[in-house]
Amino acid sequence: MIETIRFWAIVALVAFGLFFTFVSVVGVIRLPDVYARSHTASQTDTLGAGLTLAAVALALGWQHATVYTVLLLFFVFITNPTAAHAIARSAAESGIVPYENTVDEEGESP
Amino acid sequence: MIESGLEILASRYAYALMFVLMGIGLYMVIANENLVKKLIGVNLFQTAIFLFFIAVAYVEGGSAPIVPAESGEAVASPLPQVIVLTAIVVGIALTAVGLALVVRIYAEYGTLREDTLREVRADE
Amino acid sequence: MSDADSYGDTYTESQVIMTAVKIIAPFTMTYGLFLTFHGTDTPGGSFQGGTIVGVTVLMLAFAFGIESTRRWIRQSMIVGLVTGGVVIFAGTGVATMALGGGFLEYEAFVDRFGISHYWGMEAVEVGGVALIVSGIIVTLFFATAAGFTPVGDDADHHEMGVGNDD
Amino acid sequence: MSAIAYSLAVFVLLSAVATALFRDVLSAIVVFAAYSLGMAILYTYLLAPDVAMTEAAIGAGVTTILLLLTIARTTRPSAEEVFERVDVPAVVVVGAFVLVLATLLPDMYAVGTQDAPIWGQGVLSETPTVHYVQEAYAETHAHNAVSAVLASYRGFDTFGEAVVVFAAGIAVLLVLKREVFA
Repeated sequence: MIETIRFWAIVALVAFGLFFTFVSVVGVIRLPDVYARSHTASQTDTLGAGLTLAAVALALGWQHATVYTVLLLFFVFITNPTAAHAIARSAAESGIVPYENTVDEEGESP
Repeated sequence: MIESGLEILASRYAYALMFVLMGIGLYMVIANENLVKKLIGVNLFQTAIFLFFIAVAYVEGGSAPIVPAESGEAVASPLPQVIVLTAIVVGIALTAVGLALVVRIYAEYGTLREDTLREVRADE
Repeated sequence: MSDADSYGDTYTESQVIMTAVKIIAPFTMTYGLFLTFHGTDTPGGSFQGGTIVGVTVLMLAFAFGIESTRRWIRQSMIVGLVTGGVVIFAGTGVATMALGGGFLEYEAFVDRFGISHYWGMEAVEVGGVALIVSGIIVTLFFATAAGFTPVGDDADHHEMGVGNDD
Repeated sequence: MSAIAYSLAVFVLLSAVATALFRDVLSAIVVFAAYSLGMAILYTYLLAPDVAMTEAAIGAGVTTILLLLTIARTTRPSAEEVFERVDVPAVVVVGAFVLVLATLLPDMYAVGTQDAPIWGQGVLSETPTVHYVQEAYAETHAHNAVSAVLASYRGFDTFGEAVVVFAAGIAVLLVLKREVFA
């Protein structure tokens, strides 16, 4: 019973991780400017890698490697938003103007 | 003929990759005009050689060279790995000297492009 | 000080990055030291450990500004690290020769002091290579960050060099 | 089994091609960092964790930082087009070079086989590799054979490498005409 739940939890976590990675890949290709792209690219690291690492930790069970995986998860959650922040900030400081959609009204506001 | 060729490629993929990467590194050194990109090419060439050493040390189904291994377990060869380990650190030192020379060249001539550099030096 | 504005210009303080680096830096430092000291038993060693310790300083420099990190670390400390590493490495080799072995033949230590072969290796790894590598990584970073500023007699020298070419 | 190795090889190859072709130096540097990281994973797959750690820290970390600092100190040419024009004569020369090397491929031992001379097959029975793998722990009491070879068996070589690194640090300071870092 508990094994079945664990199995499906792993499958669901990997599926969600792949889904977020896929979405962010589409976003990096489709979105217009550096701010939107860095926003969507940081999804790969935090949610994509995070959920996949959680699945790995669950699949490994109780052993040494699980501790490393959880630590890795922790560092991924700290460093990647910081990196995304640094990219967006340096883009702002080098004077890149956010893209504004002049065609329809629902363009994102910077 | 083609099948045996493919089989050779599949079983020796690391060496094939090394040859192609060496080619790309060489291309960057020859064809790219920017000196920084030339240095990246040198680095790429270097990593191709490292890959060769590591592939030589690899043993199928073995484990990393932590000895004594469990009985009957194959272990990758430590010797090429040591050579690569030191070579990487020497490689970064070499790259840094190259970059310092690039910085000096820019300070003296105001350009990093090889063709412009030739013209500037010819004018002097 | 003219060099302060030469590379202080690209740095702006960021609360987010500084906090994140404050959290991460102790971990990377510990990991680097772990790799250095534990390198004989697990994957890792002085080259990797020294690099990671050096990279920690680079990370601090990115978060808190290259100029202020350079002042905080101090010139003499980096020079001491690098030259000290070379001296310890060479000294270990000379010590084994003085005890009647070859250069870096640790069996001489085993015979004389009864300590394991292992400790000679640790002396070379921790005292030699790790210090050199971490010091050199920091040196290369600060030297490249400072760049080349032709001033005063340098400019004259440059003129002279051009004149000689003609 | 080696699907991982093949996909990593393709990734490494693609990022190397992208590094060669990007006109913007900054893009080339970023792709080169990805290349180094892919290479580090490939090394891990090929059972060299020590080398992989060094490559990840130095290749993807320090090299990238030094390259970035250099283009910050010098210049970054503005790029109108994304890719460089392919230099056809250079491609011909490099292609000939790679083809000549590729003729060696059938004569090489398959990756991961233990038939190669390094493992003490054929006329060589006592190779350095066999000796290190079998005797390293008994002789040096170090579990990590790489560290044992690095610091003990090849200590003199490592001393030379360390001094080369030291000399490179001095050389950088000399080239930049600096006695201090300021």
